[in-house]
Amino acid sequence: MNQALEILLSILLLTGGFFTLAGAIGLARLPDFYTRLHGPTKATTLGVGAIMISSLIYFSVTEGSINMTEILIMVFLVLTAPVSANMMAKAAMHIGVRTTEETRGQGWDQ
Amino acid sequence: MITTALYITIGMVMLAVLLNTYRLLRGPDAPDRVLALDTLYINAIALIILLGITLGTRLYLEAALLIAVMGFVGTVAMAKYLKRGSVIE
Amino acid sequence: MLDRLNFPQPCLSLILFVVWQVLSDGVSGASVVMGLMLAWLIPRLTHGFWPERPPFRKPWKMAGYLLLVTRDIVTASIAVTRLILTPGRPRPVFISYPLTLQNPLAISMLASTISLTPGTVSADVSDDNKLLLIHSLDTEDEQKVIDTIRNRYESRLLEMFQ
Amino acid sequence: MSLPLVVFLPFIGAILAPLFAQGGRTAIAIASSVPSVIALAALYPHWSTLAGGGIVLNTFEWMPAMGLSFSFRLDGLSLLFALLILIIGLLIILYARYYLKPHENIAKFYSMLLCFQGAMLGIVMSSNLLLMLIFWELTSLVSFLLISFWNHKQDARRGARMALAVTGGGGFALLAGVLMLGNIVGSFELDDVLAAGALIKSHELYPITLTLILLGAFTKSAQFPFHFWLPHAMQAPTPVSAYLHSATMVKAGVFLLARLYPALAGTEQWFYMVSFTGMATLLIGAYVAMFKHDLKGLLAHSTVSHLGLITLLFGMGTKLAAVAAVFHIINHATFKASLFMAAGIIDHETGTRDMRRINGLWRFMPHTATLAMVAASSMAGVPLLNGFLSKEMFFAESLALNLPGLWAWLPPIVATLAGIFAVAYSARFIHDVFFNGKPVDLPVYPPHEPPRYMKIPVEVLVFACIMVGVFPAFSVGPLLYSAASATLGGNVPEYHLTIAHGFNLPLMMSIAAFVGGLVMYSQRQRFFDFHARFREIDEKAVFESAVSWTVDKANRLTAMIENGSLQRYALLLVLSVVAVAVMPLADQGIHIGSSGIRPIDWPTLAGAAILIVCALGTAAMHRERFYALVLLSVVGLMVAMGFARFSAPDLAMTQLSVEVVTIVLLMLALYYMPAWAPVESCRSRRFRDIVISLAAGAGMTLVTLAMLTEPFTSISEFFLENSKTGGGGTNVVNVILVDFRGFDTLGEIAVLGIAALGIYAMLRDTVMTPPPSDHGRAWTRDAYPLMLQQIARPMLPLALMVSAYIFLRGHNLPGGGFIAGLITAVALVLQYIASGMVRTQERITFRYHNVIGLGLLFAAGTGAASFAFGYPFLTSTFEYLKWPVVGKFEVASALFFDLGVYLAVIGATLLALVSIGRLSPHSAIKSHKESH
Amino acid sequence: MEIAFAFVIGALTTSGVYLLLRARTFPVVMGLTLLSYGVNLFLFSTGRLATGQQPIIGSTETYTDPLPQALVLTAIVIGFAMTAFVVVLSLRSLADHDDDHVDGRQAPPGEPVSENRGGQNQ
Amino acid sequence: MNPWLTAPILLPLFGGITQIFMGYAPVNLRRTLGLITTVLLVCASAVLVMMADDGSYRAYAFGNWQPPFGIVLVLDRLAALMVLLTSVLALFCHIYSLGGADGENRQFHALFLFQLMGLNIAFLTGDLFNLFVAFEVLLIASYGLLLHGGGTVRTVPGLHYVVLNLIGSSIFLISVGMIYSVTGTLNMADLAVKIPRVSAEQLPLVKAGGMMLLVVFGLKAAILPLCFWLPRAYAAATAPVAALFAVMTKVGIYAILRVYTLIFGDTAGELANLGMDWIFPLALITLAMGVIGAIGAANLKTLIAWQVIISVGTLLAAISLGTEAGISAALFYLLHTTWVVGGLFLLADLVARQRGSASDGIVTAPRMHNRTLLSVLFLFGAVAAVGLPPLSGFFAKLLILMAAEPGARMAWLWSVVLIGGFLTLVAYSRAGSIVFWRNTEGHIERHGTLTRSVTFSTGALISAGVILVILAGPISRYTDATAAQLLDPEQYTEILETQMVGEGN
Ligand code: NA
Ligand code: NA
Repeated sequence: MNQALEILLSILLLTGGFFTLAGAIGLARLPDFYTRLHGPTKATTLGVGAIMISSLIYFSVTEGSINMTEILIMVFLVLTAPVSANMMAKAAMHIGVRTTEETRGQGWDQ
Repeated sequence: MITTALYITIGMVMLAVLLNTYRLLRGPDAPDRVLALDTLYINAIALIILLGITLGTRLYLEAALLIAVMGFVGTVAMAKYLKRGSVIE
Repeated sequence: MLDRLNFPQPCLSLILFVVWQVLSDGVSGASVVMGLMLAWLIPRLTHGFWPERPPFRKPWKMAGYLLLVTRDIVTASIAVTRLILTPGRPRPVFISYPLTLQNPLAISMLASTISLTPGTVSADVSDDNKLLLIHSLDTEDEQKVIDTIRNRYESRLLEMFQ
Repeated sequence: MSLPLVVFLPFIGAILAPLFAQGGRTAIAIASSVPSVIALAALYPHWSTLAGGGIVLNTFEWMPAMGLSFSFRLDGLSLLFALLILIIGLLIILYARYYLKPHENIAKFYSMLLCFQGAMLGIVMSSNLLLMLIFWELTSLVSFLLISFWNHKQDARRGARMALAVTGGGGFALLAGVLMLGNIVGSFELDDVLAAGALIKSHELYPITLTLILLGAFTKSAQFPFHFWLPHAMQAPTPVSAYLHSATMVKAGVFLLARLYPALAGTEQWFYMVSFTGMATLLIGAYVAMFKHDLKGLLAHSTVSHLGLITLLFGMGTKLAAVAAVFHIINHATFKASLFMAAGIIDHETGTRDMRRINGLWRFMPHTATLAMVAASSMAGVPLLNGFLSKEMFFAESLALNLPGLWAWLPPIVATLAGIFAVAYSARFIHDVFFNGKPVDLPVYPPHEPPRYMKIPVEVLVFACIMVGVFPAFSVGPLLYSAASATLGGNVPEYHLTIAHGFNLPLMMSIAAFVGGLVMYSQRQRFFDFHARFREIDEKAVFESAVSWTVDKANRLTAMIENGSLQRYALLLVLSVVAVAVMPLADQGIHIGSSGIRPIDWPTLAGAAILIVCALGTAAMHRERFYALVLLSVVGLMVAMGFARFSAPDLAMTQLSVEVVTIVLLMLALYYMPAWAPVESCRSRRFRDIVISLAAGAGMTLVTLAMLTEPFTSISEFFLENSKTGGGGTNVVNVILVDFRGFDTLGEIAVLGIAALGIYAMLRDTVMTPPPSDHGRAWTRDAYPLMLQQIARPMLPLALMVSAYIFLRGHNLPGGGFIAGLITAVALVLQYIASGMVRTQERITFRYHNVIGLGLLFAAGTGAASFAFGYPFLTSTFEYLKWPVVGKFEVASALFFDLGVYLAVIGATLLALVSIGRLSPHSAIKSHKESH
Repeated sequence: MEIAFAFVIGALTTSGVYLLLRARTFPVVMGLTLLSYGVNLFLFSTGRLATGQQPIIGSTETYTDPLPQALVLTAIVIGFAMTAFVVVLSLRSLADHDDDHVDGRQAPPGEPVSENRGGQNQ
Repeated sequence: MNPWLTAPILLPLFGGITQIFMGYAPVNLRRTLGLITTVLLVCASAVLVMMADDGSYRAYAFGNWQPPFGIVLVLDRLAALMVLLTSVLALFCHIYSLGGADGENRQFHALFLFQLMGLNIAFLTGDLFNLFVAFEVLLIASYGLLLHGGGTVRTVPGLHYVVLNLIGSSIFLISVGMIYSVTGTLNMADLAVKIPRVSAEQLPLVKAGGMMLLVVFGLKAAILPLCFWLPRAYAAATAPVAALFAVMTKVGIYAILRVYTLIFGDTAGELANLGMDWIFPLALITLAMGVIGAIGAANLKTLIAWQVIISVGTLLAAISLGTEAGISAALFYLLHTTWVVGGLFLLADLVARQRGSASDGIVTAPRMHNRTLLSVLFLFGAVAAVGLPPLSGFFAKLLILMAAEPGARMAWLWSVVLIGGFLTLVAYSRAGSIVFWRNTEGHIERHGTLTRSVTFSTGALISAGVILVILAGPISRYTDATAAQLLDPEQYTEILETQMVGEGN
């Protein structure tokens, strides 16, 4: 494996780790459920995506053949993450989870 | 270098897992816990892929694929339970 | 021609065939044969669950749309990350977005797009499919969000689906 | 050959006799007599042998390992008893023909009577102690049925149960005694036992053996303190009383004393136990008989007394006493059986047995009265009747007993006293019934003589009393000699059977008894008054209350221990495990090899920590059920990660899929359950449970640690080496599952399928009421959210694709039928969640039952296919095919097996989930496809 | 490594056993699940702990013991079937007795059965 | 390799699969096919017994894999006996069920056959883990059967039964794990070879594992204090199921007999006769508990359910004597008690059907229909169960008593068995006289009819009490030989050299 590839992989990996961590920090830190919902749907998706791409490249290089299970995983994640978020939001609105004071507007009656 | 990056990444993801677990335990509401669990599933995907890279084998990738499918259904079922009671009706 | 061979959803079959090649260890004779078989068999099996073909008018525009969304996912993630990591509280807002789209699949795609892109999550679709409830993480001006969505995503989807 | 015939004839008769029931009472009576007649005829030829002092033995093997044989023996003693049983049996059959009322089931009666006869013959003619024991218990059993012949009467049922309990219970003691005897002697054959008297008596187990055997004998022969059952057995029809409770069954006990006399008698223990029991029984029976107003009660107690007399005689241990005992057995049987029959006639004709109402019957039935008076005189010991002769011998023996000091007076005094009572109650029987004024308020009035033939049995027996009384040597001499000889093992002492022995001390005692008895009877009112001061114990009530006390206590004890609490049962189970596991570990110490412990990386440690926290959290938070469920999901996820971390990709995948399906399942159930449970158990109980679970957990920790730190080799090298070459796959785990241990997998999918079938059946008719709202909030309106519906549709083909992929690669890479099946099932479950039961079920055109069946059929069929090639079940084969264009690919039979697994998993998982889902009121699909 | 693993199994057993001793069906089911997780991990570890030695021929140089993995797989499947059954059985018991007590009894009268959906009752 | 060995497993397997498909087939077709399967099973079992009677061990290696690597079935006298015992019992239970008990659940026949498959696997398998699988198969089928027939009385006892057995399964797995972690093998013959060689450091692990295994088997066998789930569960089951369950506890007994003569037998070195010292006193206490329960029973089914526990105590007491005579006696008793108690369960149901609302309660009620026939059957059954002559119970008990060597054990055994027998006699005579004889005025409003199939099957099982006596000679010869074979486990290990078919696959 050449140097450039290693650097690329390392950057991808670290980026992935960073975004994953950021999503988790968001989940831990943000003030209410609805704001917390944003963290995982985006940051985590991207984070896992970056890690996935590095895996794809890594194995394509080391094993010399292209197997793109990672892409399929990514497709699944992208397809499902919004639906999960939607379902969880609906559940939260049904239960009447409180929003932060700053929130304008309100969820719908379920 | 890549090994170091790998370890740092694993560390970061694991930290994320710990934070998510914190949210899961902390709540306060049921949807928060479901959200944390859903995120844990995704983190688990990342961890498995990182494990695969560390071990130099692709054998674990399908486990990650499976988490992607299964975790989604689990989350949806939980959310539906919370808002609708009956998951299958 | 494809219908006569009983491919109820040619697009799906194509996707499945490609996916099989993705999954298999490289393209080989065996994987092509197997891929064809599955691409034929699975849509037949699942036809009852997904009877209608997606009403695409201009499917080729899909590629561009996907690229756009991918780019937006990246920027969205960076934006959200910045918000998460900087101190100070966000200014969240619930927005009711009036839908122009009518096709459920299209609505669903739009809602997904919204969830994956900057600072917004689709929280609900109204019972009559006319309104989309969006939760925005940090916005001062709701209208700006609505406009962005309308121009950037919904218009393209309208083009594709109508 | 003829001896078993004699024993089994009555049994055959018992089966055949009822067939004659159509022919009327006489026909069946005649049919029932046939066995006795044949048996008597069969015995006759042996007389010459016996008279010459010989014995007849017929032996057949049965269970030699057990020492049990069909061996029968005819000697003087058994002949004597056999004759009593058969002759009196014949008389009883004749008598019962007239005694039982027309509407009563005489066939059943005769049948049981014959059974009894056979069993009794079995006792006396067995030459194997175990065989004898079988017949012994059989008599208890049949007597139970005979006593309760009138089972609509409560007293009859109770009397029967009491008799069974006492005699049957004694039988168990006897069983133990006989087994010990067999143990000492090394054989159960009577010959061996009788020959081993010296060995037995000197054996250390002799005391306990003797006690157990005597317990059997005493209970059967109604000896004090077990005598109480006999009077209550008088609830039986009179033929039964006459036969069982005077002539035969109660004699079985004394027969046993006679039979085992050479083996057991002659020790101090024998003397004291037997003679004192006999003495007590003699007195108590005689005393109580005096005060019974019930005709049969009087006779019953008198029987008890006479049995005591016989026992006492055997207990004395002298040879002459034994001769007297045997003699009295004959005499008592004749006079008592006739008295019972007479009492039965009186009961039959007057409708009552109460002597206070029955008076002056002489006027109404002089013939019967005469017979009864002769028999009663014999019972009293009037000279010229048989009872006198044996009683004289008894008195003589009581004088001959050499007890130290003043004790020497005891036997003669007791004997005389008993004689006085005997005369008194006999006098009462005669005077109070046949004279003493006029009858009082008889249910049947006026009484008549019974039918002619009903008196014949009585006449025959009374005739025997007189014959023996007047011509003892002529009538009974040879029989008595031969019986006594058999009892004593050949050494018969000198004795003289004459009417009188001159004026001697025994005669004086007789005269004293006679005078005393008459005086006592004339002063009876005083004695009655005296006796009335004591509260009479109703043994039946005592027995009943003892039984109900036992039942009640047993009930309470059971309810206390087996209290229907799962928590307790589970606790017992856990404690048992902890106890048995801890013991060896504590005993020998747990060995933790330090070599095996490796350092841990911190991500793994963090994962372990999360797992531990969430596991403990599930327990701590279990009352908040949804929360606990989420925690449980994390545990499941972490376990899966652990499997991946430690080189088990297949396990990780399986665990993940199963975990999600399980959680969905639990959520389906949780819908109907309270989401939040109150505190159930008190603090101390929770503390106790925590301690116990910590103990269990600590135990597991230690065991795991001990195990992980020990070196290890296993049979798995074989699997690793042969997986590719022998099983055709590189995923060794999968090859083990579908090939090396395919049979396990077959069982496993069978379990899955059966579970689903059971679930389906269990819920088919179940109606659940789900909570109508979510704690006041209405449930959300949309059951099938748009986005979910839309995304679920493309998910299905994609997931099918993935499952096909996972399935096909399973043999070589992680995956396989089970995981693929779960993916497919989960994809379909997603359809149910997203689009609902109705829509989804409409689109599924097959029954899940059939999918399960098909899966099992595939797996089992693949296994069975190897039969066709001459290989054992589940032998696998694989072939690498090379086709043009397609290239080289592998076809393995294991794949078909795995396909079976795949199908079974889909069918089972969906059937289970859908069965629960169908409970929901929203799914109007309840009877879809099953309106059959 | 081994110590942590042992403690994990211990914790699973502890929680499982504690829940098994509860009076309601739902925690009992969860207890059974936890216990079976613990048992599966234990059975799995009888082949000892190995990293990256998955028993796929050709994927590494040395392989961990595949047999316990196959056994655990069987155990997981059987455990799944049993759990499903017991869940349904507890539902059935609930339907029959209108109570989710393991002994099927009704709640003693006068004791309010407080219900609260998970999450918002802290 | 002899394919006959698989017959007791494959027959019910394929029969059961057929039944799964036929959920909606005409009931007569389902019944006929089900019955054919059971009849064939009896025939196959008879063949196996005849084969096994030559005293050799036959092994059948699934998949043609050499033991200890693959799973083997092993046929010896004991296994054949158990299979025959089960299939005969099952045949009559099955015939009984045709009287209508199979009606409430379309899958009755499937569950029934799978239960038989599980039982037969358990008896034939030579592999410890496969024994676990067999247990699970028979348990899951038994759960289904137990809850079969609806009604609310079964759910709670069923739940207890299921939960306890699930815990038991977990313990089983832990024990298997502990044993495997030291020996590295699962094949019983191989274990018998390897257990004596376990090093001192690892001994406690195996010992603890072996003891835990004993707890599991004890739970299945229902030894005190693990027996309390049984009475209610059995009393609640429908008649043919309860009757079939008469053999369920015997699986536990079988497992104890197999594992603790073969793996932890005399030849197991340090671990020889593991836990057997415990079994004897526990067995006697179990027996006593059974007697107490029987005395206090409020209805016939409960009475008979406690009789099951009495049987277990008696059996284990005899087995734990550890002698050839003891084991042989236990096996004779096993045949007797399984069939007779099965018949009594059926009878209790017949009685219950004839007594309207009084059902099988030991209470007064108006006179039942068909009283004579039923009371005669009860008499026979009770006499056999109590152990009175001339029926089989007496001989069985006699053999057990005779098996004890003089000493303290003998004193205990004899006292408990005999006093227990006496009290059981009291219990049965009380129950019988109340149920059959103590009648109140009035008549039964609703009562069933005795069809030929139910009467025949009940009578047939109870008549085992007579048949066993008639055949006592040959049977005890067989059980003697079985006991001798069991106590000489060295031969068993020769199955490790099973000849494979051809060159392998
Ligand atoms: Na009078
Ligand atoms: Na609920």
